[in-house]
Amino acid sequence: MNTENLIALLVAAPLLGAVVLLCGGRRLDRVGHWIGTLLSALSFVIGLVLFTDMLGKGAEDRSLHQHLFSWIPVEGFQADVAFQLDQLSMTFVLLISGVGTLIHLYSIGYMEHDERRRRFFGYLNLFLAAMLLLVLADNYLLLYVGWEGVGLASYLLIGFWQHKPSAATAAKKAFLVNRVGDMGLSIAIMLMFTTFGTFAFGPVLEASEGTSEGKLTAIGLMLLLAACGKSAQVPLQSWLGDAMEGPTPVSALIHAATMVTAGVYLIVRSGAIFNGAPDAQLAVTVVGAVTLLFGAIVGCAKDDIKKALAGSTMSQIGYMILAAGLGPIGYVFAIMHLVTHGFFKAGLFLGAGSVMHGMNDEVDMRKYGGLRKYMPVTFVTFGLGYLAIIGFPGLSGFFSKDKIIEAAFAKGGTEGWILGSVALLGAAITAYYMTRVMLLTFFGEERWRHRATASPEQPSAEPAAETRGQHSEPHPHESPRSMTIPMILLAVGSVFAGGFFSIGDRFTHWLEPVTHHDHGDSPLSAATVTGATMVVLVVGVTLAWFQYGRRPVPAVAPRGSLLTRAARRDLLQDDFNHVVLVRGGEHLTRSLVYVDHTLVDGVVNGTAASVGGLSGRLRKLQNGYARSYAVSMFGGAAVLIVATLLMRAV
Amino acid sequence: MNPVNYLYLAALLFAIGASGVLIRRNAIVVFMCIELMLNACNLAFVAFSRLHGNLDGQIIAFFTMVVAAAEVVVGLAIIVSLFRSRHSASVDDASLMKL
Amino acid sequence: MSATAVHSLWTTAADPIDKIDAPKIEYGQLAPTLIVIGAAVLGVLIEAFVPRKFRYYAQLFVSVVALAAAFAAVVALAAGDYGTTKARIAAMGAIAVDGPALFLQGTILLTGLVAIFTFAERRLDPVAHGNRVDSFVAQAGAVPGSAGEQAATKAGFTTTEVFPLALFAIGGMLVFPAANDLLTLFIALEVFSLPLYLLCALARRKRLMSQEAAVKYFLLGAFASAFTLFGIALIYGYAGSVSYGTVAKVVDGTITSVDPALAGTMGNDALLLIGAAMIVMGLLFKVGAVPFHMWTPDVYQGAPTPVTGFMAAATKVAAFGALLRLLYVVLPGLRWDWRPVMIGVAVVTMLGGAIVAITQTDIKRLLAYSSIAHAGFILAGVIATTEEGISSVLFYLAAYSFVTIGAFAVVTLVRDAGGEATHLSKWAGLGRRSPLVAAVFAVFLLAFAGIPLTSGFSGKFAVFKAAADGGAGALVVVGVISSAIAAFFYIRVIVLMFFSEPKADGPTVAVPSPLTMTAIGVGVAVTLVLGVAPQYFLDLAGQAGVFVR
Amino acid sequence: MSFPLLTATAALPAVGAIVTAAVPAARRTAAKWLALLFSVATLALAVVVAVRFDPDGDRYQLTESRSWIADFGVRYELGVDGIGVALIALTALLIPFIILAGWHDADPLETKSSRWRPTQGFFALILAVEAMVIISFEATDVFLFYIFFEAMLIPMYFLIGGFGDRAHAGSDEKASAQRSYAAVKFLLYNLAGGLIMLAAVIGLYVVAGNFSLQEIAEARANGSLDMATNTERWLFLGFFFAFAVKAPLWPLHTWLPNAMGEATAPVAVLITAVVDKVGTFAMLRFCLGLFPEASKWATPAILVLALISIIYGALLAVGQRDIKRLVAYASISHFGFIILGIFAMTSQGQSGATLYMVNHGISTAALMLVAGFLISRRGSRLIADYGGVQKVAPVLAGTFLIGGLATLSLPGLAPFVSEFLVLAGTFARYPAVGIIATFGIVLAALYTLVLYQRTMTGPVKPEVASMPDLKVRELAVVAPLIALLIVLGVYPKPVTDLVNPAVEHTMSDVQKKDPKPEVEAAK
Repeated sequence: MNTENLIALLVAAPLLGAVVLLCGGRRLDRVGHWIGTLLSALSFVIGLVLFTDMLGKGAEDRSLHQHLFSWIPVEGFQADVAFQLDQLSMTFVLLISGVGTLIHLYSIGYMEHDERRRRFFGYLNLFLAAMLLLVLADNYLLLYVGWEGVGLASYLLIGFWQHKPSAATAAKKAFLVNRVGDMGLSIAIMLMFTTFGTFAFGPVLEASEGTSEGKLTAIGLMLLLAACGKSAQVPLQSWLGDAMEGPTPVSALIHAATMVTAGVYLIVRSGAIFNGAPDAQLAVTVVGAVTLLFGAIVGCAKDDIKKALAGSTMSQIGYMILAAGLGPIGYVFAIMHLVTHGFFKAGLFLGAGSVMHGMNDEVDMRKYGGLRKYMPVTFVTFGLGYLAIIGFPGLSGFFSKDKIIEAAFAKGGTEGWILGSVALLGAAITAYYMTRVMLLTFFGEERWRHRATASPEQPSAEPAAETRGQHSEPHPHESPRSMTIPMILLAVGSVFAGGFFSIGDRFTHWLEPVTHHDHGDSPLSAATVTGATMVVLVVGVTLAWFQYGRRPVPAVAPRGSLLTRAARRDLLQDDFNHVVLVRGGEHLTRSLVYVDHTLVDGVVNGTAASVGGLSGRLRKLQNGYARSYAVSMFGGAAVLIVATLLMRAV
Repeated sequence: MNPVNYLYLAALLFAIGASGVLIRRNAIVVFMCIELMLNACNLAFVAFSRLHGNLDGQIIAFFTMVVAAAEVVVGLAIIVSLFRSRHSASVDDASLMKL
Repeated sequence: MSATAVHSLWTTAADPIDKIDAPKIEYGQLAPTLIVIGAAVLGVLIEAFVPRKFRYYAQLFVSVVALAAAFAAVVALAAGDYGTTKARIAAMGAIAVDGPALFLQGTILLTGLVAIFTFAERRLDPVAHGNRVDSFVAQAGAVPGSAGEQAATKAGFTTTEVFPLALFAIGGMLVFPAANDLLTLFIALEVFSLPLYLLCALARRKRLMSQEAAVKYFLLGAFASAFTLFGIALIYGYAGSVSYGTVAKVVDGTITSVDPALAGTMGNDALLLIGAAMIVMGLLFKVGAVPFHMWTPDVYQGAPTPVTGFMAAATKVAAFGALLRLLYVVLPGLRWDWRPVMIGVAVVTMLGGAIVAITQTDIKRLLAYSSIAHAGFILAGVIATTEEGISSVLFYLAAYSFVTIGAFAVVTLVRDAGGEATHLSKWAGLGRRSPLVAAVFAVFLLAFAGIPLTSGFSGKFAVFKAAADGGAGALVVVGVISSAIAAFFYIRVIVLMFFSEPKADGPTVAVPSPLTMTAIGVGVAVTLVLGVAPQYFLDLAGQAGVFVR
Repeated sequence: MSFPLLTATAALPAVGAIVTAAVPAARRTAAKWLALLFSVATLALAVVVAVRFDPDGDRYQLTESRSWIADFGVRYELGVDGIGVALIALTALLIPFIILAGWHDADPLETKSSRWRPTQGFFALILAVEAMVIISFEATDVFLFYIFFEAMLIPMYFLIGGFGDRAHAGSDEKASAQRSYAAVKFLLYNLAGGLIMLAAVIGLYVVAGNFSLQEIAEARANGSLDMATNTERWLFLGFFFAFAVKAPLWPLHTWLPNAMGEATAPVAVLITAVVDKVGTFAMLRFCLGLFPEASKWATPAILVLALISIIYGALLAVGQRDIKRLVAYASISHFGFIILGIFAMTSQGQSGATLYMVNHGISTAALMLVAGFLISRRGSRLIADYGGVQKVAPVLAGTFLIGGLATLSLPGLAPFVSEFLVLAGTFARYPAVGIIATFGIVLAALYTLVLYQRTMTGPVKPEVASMPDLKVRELAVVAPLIALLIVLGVYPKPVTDLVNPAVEHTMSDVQKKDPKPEVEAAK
């Protein structure tokens, strides 16, 4: 059989799951979660089959193509439903379906007490389908479908606990901010349509060689806008923090491992366009650099464990975007870091989830402490993930991040220096805040003792909490196997993936046919960079240890410096949005409603009223006196006569 | 004497009649004024007939008189019935219907 | 002028004449008019000789038969091509028998027939002292509310004179649009006006208002006809003749004057223009054009509703017929003088009628103002000064008269203790009480508003089309605007009937006899037929669109 | 002459209207079933029309032509092109759902006298509207079109004014007052537009001498009829004004929120999903077909107005407190898109616009009808009176969400296809306009999600605590619509194939060519 026909099944399987689970009704409640997990596993298996098949082929003819049907055929505008599976997509397929399956597994235990678990799995499957569609599409419009599809899924999942206003708001916010990004994507597609007359990857990327830089820059910037929205890059990052309102598995899968990396995919996929548009590339790198610092700083200040991790996610994706902005030097490393990050960040989130699970859904790290002996598995897996992300030598993060920093320097020129040093600084801060998380959670005194966990000003996060004894001292305990197994597997991944990829530049060769790769000439030797990384790493860790390891941690966060306070508020970005966009928007709409009523409507009503008034006045002439009628007749006659005579005169 | 003067006289009478209609309150008087206007017309007809030297005008004058008589019959009938039911022949009192 | 000429005039007139050649009258072609007038005279005799309890039936019989016969005669004449090829001037030049005349006479006769039905309606008013009564006063002479009146009512008197009166009026109306000299025009005017004055005074209820309406109508009517007469005098002075043909010739200069000797002194355009203006003014009064419209609302309101319907429909038809003939046959030479003036009148009439109607609170007054607005629309067609203009006006008149008479017939049905409940507030929620009546009235209102698929739309379209073709595009725009305004108050009534809650003391809808039902039925039928499939009647009007000269 | 299929399609609902109206007062249910029966039969006929229609055949097919009013140069000429077929299908499709959704909306309150038969009237009027809408999609004679374009107002007017929803149970007087205000406003706006159009129609006759769309178009093409530039512009404006009121286009839109707010949900759907489409359809067929030059002349101004409608409508939707008014303003925004697509004068734009008419019809129907079910349960139209509904009525909430997502044109649902086509088509010729219009999609997300959040999510309000979920009848109304939304979103090809050739014709009417992509242009 020819394997490309399998591609559609990759998407179909989870989609089927979603349909069945969402339309199935209550009778599926008992088995729903298994259906979901199995179907996602199925698509992972298919992925593996295709993968092995692909490995069997030569590097050049690995790209598969499947054309299903013509979607929107209009004069001069042809959009097809067709899939393209090359090494890049393949990487994503495996990551998405693999991690996705693990997290399905995890959720079975995690959502056990939620009566709407079936729907939850339906949403998860819907997400998988959309995400796979996104990475498998062979043209930008179909990609757009997946793009919005994952947006919808994330909307549904963030707001899964809709009865919580905060959750509903967060979901709405996420969707809206993403919509702004989507605007970018759709404009980009229109630009492609007007420039190339098509928006299928193949033709567009080929044609982009010989197209004016201006056009390419425009397209590139629009794509960047889209990427910012989806990947929570400055200035559209504000939604990611709130997205943590969603159940933790969601945060792990969507807001750490897969969806948020779609932006990176988009940029790498559109490499040819960016290669032709240096300015756009520069913009990308800048965004990446800024975000990686931004995220890191925010991550340092948060006491909410998930929010801290969210900050870190932001910053790590910043690395990827930065790398992607570097062009052929960086593409491969961007993806590589993406994959490794997928492993360890997912692992970290699951770990955090497991902690919350054991702590009555407490999220404030200041109320944790010394948990390592209560939940050993979690501790170990989380620890490994921690080491991986800070780039401990030998673990995944070490390889991937290191490469990116190198590449940043390799960009050359002052830009190279600036970017490189920013990346380094980022590494230091990463080490700092992750150590902080680690210490606050697993080491130090057990701050959760003798204290009602859910403090009134912080309402407990999840409804399940109501079933488990609230306001009583928590009894930290290890999570069930269904939860721990995925964590372990992910931990394994986060330990070895990096090494596996890097040895003999496997990953580079694997991706090269798609992304092309060249080694820029770095002003610094690889060794120097690595050394520098190590140094900053140590600095970061020790700093953290001095602050949180040695001294006891206050239960309520100290006021802190101006920066700290700003960082706690996401560097005031939200406040800005609130004041400028929300308030401003409200005023605008209110005034418009007023205008519509008084002005637009008023003009018409006014005319009507004035006619009525005129009528009322003319009516007075009809005063009932025969003589005044006679007067009007007489006058009329006079006018008639005079007018007739005048007509003759003139 | 220039026959055109008869026309001026006719016009004058017509104007007097018309202004009477506009000014006087008593329905009977108003009606008489209208009769005056009709007679002004008659005068005009006769004068013209004389000027043209054909008899049409004079014949019309007779018709006019008949019509006037008929109007008197109808008019008086109406006015009298109005007077009997209101005990007033003032056209201004008859203003139930207005606006 | 020289004294000798005058002397000779007298002498020739004084000479003994041995034989008089009798005037030549084409009785056949004048049949419609003669039948109606004859029937009217017969009606008078019936009043004189037939015992009271039979009069009503006798009168009804006579009038219906007469009108039907007259209509048959008209049809026969039309079938005999008198409307087209054999069109001629009859009765020694006094009356024209041609397309427009026949078409309008036919319309008037049918309207009159329907009107007679509403006159004869005797089921609406509550039975008084054991005998059914129509909507006319028991004894016109009796003082309202006096013992005499009660006695008359008890005795079961009814004013059956209304039938001959109506017949006389119809007779006059038949002549009016056919009149071919100014004298006939004037006589016809009076012949149909005087009976109408009387009919206005004969309402059974609200007699004071009825009498007041009569007085106003009479005085103002007489006033107007005085103007007309003086205008005629001036025209006569200008042209030396009152015959349409001759005057027309003089106007467009084919002959200077009947008496060449006088051309110098008399061929004075001032006479012509003033005279024309005054005659036109008299006609505009009859059609109720602004600023000669002010009698309309009061008279429409005060008169007995069947009479109002009759007036509103038939008078307009007759008067516009006369106006058309005057402008198209006598004064085409003056077109460039009167056209702008008439455009002005049309504009103020359309707008004035529509605007003032908005704030009316009495259904009859409302319809009065709407009739004024419609007069404006018809004038737009008159102004077209094309053959198409004539036929469009004819069509519009036919369409309009049936809608009007039907609408007023419906008004007679909605009654409360004080007789007809004409105040709009009383009509609230009528659609809930009796959907059928309300629906029928809604149809008439929509026709007035000119909504497609009703005769109102066809007529309006025809007229506006003619006006636009005749180069009066501006008039079309004004017409459209005033239609929009007018739509507002028609809609208001519909809202009132259907969407507002019925009042507790609301009026009841009397169940009429077949007579009124026929009237309303005919109205609805014509409205819809002329709205959906007007082609046949448009053809009719089109063929009838030529005046004989 | 072959069987007059188009006449039959239009006549069937008309007959249905008469029959339904004639049902005696007591037999209310019978009337309902009759109405449903007739509407379904009409749908069947419409399907036949769609099948008999050959997209690649002549421009106008299934044509009929009889003389009607020779004096006015009016003929009874019917004929459909792809656009007409699509819209007839839409109409015929929606009416059964509208009837089904309004099943109980017109059950008389006890206070009414026995002779008052609202139920029969309600359904008869709906069928009457259907008949008139269908024939105005079929008419190829301007006058014939105009007649039904106008006559349509009357039944609509009674539907709006006569059958407001039972939302505010308390102040019935006030309610009926607002209702009749809305009805009158609707009628006067559209009547005014229609009358101005009447002037233009007459003008057209004076210029062209007949009303046949094809004859006039031919005459213009072969130069035997040349309008003076100004004449053409005035006539165009006369026509466009009427259509812009109906569509409705800013600033002539204010009647729509009142009408949709006061009318029952099914009637509101009838207004925005069916009747208003006649306006946009007529722009495409008559404005472009009869006055190509003037259309091109007016394009800039119209594009600006369309843009304003898009943004303005969306912003006002955000500001609404009343669910139905919100949907109304959303529709205004969407009509902006449609008009944008029509006057972008690219084949993508116009195909998109046509597709948009269909999709918007379905999506609004879905959203509005569910909203109607919601309102009928709680008896209030105010968003503030709801909250947490998804907890008690998940299915209702779900369908509502899908309707909303369709409204914000989520990819995968039908509206996305049309909206993107419109945007791309506009962008191809007027990039700036295209970009500004794109902001509309963000705002759409805003008002939809805000509506959903305020009504469906959050803690359960006590008033909605006992709210039942969708009944079978209601589900039967919503489910097919949603299915259709998905199908047309994934596989719109059947419709596009139907529409494309027709759009090519309109493009040739205005003698416009699609702008070539730069890369090709370069070569």
